[in-house]
Amino acid sequence: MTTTPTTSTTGPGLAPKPPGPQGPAGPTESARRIREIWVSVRKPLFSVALTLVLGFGIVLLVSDQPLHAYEQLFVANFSTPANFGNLLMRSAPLLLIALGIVFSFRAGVFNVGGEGQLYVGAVAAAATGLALPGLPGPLLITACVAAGVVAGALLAWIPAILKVTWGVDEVVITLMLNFIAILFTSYLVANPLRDPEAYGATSRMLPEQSWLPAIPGLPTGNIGFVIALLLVPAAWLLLFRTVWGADLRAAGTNLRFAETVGVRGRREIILSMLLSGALAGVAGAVYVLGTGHRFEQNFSPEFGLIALTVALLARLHPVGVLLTSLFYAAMLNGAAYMQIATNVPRSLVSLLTGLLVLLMTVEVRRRRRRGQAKEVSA
Amino acid sequence: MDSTTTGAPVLRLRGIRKTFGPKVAIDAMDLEVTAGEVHALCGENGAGKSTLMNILVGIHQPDSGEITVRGRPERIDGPAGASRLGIGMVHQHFTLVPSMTVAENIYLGRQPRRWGLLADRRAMRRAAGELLERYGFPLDPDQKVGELAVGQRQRVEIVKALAFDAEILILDEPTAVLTPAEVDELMDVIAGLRERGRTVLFITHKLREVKAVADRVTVIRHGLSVGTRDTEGLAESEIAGLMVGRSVFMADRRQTTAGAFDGAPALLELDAVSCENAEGRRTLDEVALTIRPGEILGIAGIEGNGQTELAEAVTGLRRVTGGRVLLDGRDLTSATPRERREAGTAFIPEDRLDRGLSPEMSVAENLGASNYRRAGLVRRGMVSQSALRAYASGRITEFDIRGAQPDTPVGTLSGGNMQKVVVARELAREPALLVVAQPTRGVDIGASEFVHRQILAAAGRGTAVLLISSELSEVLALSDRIGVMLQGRLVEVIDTAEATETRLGLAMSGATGDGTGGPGTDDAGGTTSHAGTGTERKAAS
Amino acid sequence: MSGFTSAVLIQTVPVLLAALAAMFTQQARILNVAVEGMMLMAAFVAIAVGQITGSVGVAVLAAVGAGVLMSLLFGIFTLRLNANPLVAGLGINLLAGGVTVFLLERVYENPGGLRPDEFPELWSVSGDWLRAIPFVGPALDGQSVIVLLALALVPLSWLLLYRTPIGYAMRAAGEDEHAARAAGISVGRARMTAVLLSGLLGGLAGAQLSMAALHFFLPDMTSGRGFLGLAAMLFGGATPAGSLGASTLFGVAGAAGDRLQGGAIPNQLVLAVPYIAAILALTAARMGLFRKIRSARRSRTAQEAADGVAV
Amino acid sequence: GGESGGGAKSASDFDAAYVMSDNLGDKGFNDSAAAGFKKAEDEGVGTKLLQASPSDPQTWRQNLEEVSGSGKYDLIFTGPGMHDNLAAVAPQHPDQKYVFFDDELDAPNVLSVRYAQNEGSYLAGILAATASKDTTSFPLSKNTDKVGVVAGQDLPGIQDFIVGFKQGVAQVDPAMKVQVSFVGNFNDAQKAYDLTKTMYQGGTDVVYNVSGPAGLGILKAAADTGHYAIGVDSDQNSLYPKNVLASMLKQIGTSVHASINQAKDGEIEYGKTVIYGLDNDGVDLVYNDALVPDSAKKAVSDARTDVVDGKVKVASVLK
Ligand SMILES: Nc1ncnc2c1ncn2[C@@H]1O[C@H](COP(=O)(O)OP(=O)(O)OP(=O)(O)O)[C@@H](O)[C@H]1O
Ligand SMILES: Nc1ncnc2c1ncn2[C@@H]1O[C@H](COP(=O)(O)OP(=O)(O)OP(=O)(O)O)[C@@H](O)[C@H]1O
Ligand SMILES: [Mg+2]
Ligand SMILES: [Mg+2]
Repeated sequence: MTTTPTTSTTGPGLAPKPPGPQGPAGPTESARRIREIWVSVRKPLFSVALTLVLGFGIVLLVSDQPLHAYEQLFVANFSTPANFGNLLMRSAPLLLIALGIVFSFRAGVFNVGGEGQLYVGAVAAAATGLALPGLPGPLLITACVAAGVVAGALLAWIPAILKVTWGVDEVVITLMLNFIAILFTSYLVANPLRDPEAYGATSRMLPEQSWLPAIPGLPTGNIGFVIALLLVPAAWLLLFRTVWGADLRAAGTNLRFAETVGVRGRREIILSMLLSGALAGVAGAVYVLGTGHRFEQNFSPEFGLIALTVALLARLHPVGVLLTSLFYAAMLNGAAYMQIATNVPRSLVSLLTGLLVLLMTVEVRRRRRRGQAKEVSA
Repeated sequence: MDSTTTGAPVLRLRGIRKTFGPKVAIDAMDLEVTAGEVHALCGENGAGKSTLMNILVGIHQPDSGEITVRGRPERIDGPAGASRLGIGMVHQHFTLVPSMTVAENIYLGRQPRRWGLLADRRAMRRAAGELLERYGFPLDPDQKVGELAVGQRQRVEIVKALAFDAEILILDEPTAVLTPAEVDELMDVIAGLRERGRTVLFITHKLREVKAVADRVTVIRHGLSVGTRDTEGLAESEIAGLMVGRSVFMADRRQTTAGAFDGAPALLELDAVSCENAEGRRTLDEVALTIRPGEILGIAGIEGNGQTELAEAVTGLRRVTGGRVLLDGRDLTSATPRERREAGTAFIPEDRLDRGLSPEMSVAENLGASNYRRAGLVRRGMVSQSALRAYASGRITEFDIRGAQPDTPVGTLSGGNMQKVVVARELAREPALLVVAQPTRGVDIGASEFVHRQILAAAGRGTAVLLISSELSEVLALSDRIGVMLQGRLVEVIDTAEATETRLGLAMSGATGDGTGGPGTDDAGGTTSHAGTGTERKAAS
Repeated sequence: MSGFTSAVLIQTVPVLLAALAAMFTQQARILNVAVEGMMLMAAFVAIAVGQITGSVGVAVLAAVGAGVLMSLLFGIFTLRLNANPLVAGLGINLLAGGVTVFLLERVYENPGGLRPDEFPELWSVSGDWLRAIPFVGPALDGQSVIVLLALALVPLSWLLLYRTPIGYAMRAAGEDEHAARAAGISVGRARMTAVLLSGLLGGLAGAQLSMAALHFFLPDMTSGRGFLGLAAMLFGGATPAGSLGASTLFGVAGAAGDRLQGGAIPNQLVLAVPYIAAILALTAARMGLFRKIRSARRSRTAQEAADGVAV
Repeated sequence: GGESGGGAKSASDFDAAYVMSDNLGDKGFNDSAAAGFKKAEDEGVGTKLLQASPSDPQTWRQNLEEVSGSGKYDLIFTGPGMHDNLAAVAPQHPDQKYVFFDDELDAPNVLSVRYAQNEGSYLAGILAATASKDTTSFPLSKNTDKVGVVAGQDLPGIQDFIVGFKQGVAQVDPAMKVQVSFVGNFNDAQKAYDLTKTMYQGGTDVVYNVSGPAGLGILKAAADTGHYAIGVDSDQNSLYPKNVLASMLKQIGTSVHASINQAKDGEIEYGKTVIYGLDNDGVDLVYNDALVPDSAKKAVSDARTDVVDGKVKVASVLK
């Protein structure tokens, strides 16, 4: 490239000019997209493969039927419609919470409070369902989900407002709020919401019209997953195709820059957290309305934590979140089938999950390194 | 050591190559530095100067090539190794730890020890004190670096580099952040080092400095040396030509007749605007000024005298505690940055990585930020990606943003090209008011020239420009009128025709010659500027 | 009174050790949520090794070793493999939970825990000199060596951090990576040292938890103490004295909470007291700091902190 | 645990599965059940124990569906927390037989088995109060008129222990105070230890452990401070023989073993509920004979007789 003197002294126009020499043309454009996608998925794929290989090594050590065990881990999920439905139901909360996390992380807020937001969302949905038993189904479902949204968003609002007002570290606040939210919901379920008939710590059963209908053909899967699925393209559009999304990401990467170009950074941070909490709240509501039909005290096997890794493994991309949450769900449910069919102990699964989480993150920062990426811990 | 015969190369580089992924930062670089000389390095932004110097101190490892120090081939594997070879460096961006003291910073990474385990702080303090004294720097070894002014920090950097008898001292753009007075002092320091027999490698974009202090100059272009010359008898334009491969237009003085804007209605009007910091100290003190459409008002001043606050007060990034900001007659005093931008304000901030850009986001998104709707990139509520890419490509071509594709993360561009992205974005708004702070800091002459042209062109289209620069030549070259900031006050506003560097320099320092200003500066400022301030006050009220 | 002081002390020490652990990494600019996992692993190893060897010293050393090993893993992932410290830390915690239960199940055939019939008593310290210390003296009497060690570690880690070359290196690596590198400090090594130190302290915390009073291990027995330590450290401004102060505050909140039990306040809310205290304390600390930052001269890092970009 | 590794049905002539809502190793409910299965396994029954995370209801359901659908098992056992799941799954497999522990479900193919932990706890309360008052027989007591319970979580099943215990204490001395503290979970033994110590420091004579695994911390605190405690779930008397007065047991293993044998012989009446209480030795208090003198045993056994004879009705929080 030779240097040519710039002669333009006229002001740059605002209308988009025809693409310059390096402008994209039809076929190269799609090739570029494909390459881009490949580049973005190959490292996570490598992590997954690595985890599976390591996991297999461990299964090899502890099981006399390692192949059978591993087959169960994946194949059993698809062997019957019921199992497939279970898979979808397992991924729904992960998907919803992780989508929310994508928004908060993209806005530069490290919301680790998915678990707590999930719990308050679930308890609010349950309380609403119990308080308004007379409402017709669609209305009641809407009210319950709305309650979950509000509760989750409110809980997320606390760290957001503390962060923008005084710069209080949101990681610790959201972690602490998880403990508080779980204790608070356990108080509710042991007292005002308690089902006196039940032997466990559960709320009363929600009226039947509030139960989410099943997906046709999948007796164990309900439309909660469909809701989550529809939110994927919506989140993608919002994040990558709207001005608001661009503003949010600007605030997340450089708040002072965002402020300078007129982005209302604080507002975007709060909004992203509200959205994040709301989605976790929806996950709680979907669980209550779709799976539990009541609030159970210990209903979450740390969905919030797993969703965090789902979001990061997906490189904070909604489409990636969909794939990753399905993968995790397959792992978690497959582990149960593995336990049923073989003598591989259940604890191996938590071990593998930890390993997976660790290995997955290896790639996450790679992309953040370009430019002066601010570290999470900064 | 000091008595090395001149002419013997103390440092020789042969065929140095360094790539960052696909990017070739240094191609095949040769360089020879003679013992005891001051050797300047010039080149466009991104030419590879800093990278080369970082190789010399072992921060980067070259992909290939040979480094010879005092005739012996060496592998430099880190700053400690470089220090052993007598090479010290003052980086382009300061490498000091603000929470530590001057002494602690000087001995960071190589503290003298006590009982093998503890750092011997007393020894550090004493030795630092001696060093500071030896080089004549009046600094307190116990002061926290974070509390020092920029010029003082740089001295700490220099002492740090020299602390271990560095024979070769590398200074990477040391003058970019200094005031004219500080630059002069630095030149003296460099001359003093040469007298002590040190070799100095000195990177700068300012050709005047090359002429002033260097014995020889090497020009780098695209990672290659394009030649080394004696500065004796060398014309600045010749260096510039070597750097950019063409002759450059050096903005001189703006040719506007005095009073050309008299009588025109003010576009921007500040009415006794004040800002306070949390301690209640006024950082901006009843500043009154007006700028008319097409007019460029330059603000000169030593950094830290309220220029940043002024820019931020005008753009809404800082809350004002008194006075009014009027744009085209509209009171915007309590408007948010967003509202002010919508009202026609554009802002090129002083620190592009801080406020100007989001390094991780793509060039296209940095160009698009705040312009999406304006530039017609939003279709049915969505940002059209093809339109955005086309728009970005257009700006890249038009502003000659080197090394950029629409998808390139902005953070990987060189400083000058980053600056062009900011300028392109802000000018695309066709602003009524353009606030520009330090537009060419660290920017090479080619790019500086370009940015200057753009600012002039904007003014030509009727934009009112508030230009803040600590670079007197820049202010003089572009402004119609020039104001001087001192301790938060606008102490003097004069027509450019009446301005000279000396006069401005005096006003900037409060006419006492004391860079930090003293209690008596108000009176002194008044004596040199009563006419200017008087008219300005009148115009404002 | 002494009963209360001693209850506070017992509740403070694991949190304090966790806080000090997180402090070293924080000074090197790594948010360490993995302390919880380091503690858990150490707690397990302490009991397992103590059972086999019957030696307190070996058990403590092994626990510390286990903590260091976990931290090494954390360090490798975050520092060498560029993993996000937040997620890698949570991954370490999951892994520690998984590995301990897995071992309990495979090796001890009892996933519920490990309780040796015989377990050596952790050395305790007592004496007139100890009782003579004002206020805390009586409470200190008869406490485990780890309790005393933890208190001694407050000034010791101050010394390490602020008075030794390695401390300077860690702080420089945390505050300005480029400056550290330019000063010839190996940033990676400095950070790794900080991480390993945190493993050491986390290991001690775990040993204290399982060895001091209980003499057995249960899955998840750390129950969030690592996280509380993290909060205490942040509240204490990542300094040794601050960490001590904040941990003590949480210890007081915990001990006071224990005394509130059985009263009119629902037990779940009483149990939330330390977490609520942590949030309030952190907020209060930031409010104070915020005021200080705003009044400080405008420096870029300070501004970032005020904007909440950096911790 | 005894696992037959998914072998075909032909491997044994009777196969039983236990779908848990928790892990083994709780030294309580599940371990006790597992002991029953082990005994059955030694007698040639094929068994499969399915553990699950205590906070993962979806896996519990999944496991129940999977074993119900497999058709491999003659009898499927399941327990606490499984009510809704069993209510949904059992009707879909009308030919599959189930035993449902510690809860009740009205379904034709389900036998419900309940344990009267309130009755066992009632005896524990009698013993605790007696021990507190009788300082000569119980030298560690100080007749403070205070006893306590340290419980895991505030759950209905746990409250059932507490009401029974309180009633037993009140039976001995209505003026005696019963202090109740909660750990918040069943794992934090250190917290249990701290809470118990606090109680003893506040003058409590005897503490009843209702904290599952974390309860080991309660017993340790008793040993460290020289006080009395009462164990639970398994025979914990030998853990700290100088301090643990007795342990309250739910004989789940016995009932498992009995159910399997009855099922083999076709004697189970599905659709019914069996209550294991004091009258049929489903719950019991086992003494630490070295600590509990006959006089105290007498007081307890009198109380037991009253309950068995129906003279005293022990309250329950469960329906
Ligand atoms: N993890 C992923 N899984 C599936 N598709 C992906 C993934 N990451 C990116 N893509 C696809 O690649 C394309 C490019 O991504 P896009 O530019 O929208 O976001 P990005 O590059 O991930 O975000 P950023 O703005 O942070 O660079 C998208 O159209 C998206 O569909
Ligand atoms: N760490 C890095 N990763 C990728 N590219 C880099 C890195 N460091 C420098 N570069 C690239 O190498 C080239 C040379 O950069 P260098 O900093 O040496 O330029 P320079 O001559 O010092 O420019 P300036 O005058 O702006 O300081 C630039 O294109 C820059 O973008
Ligand atoms: Mg440079
Ligand atoms: Mg530069």
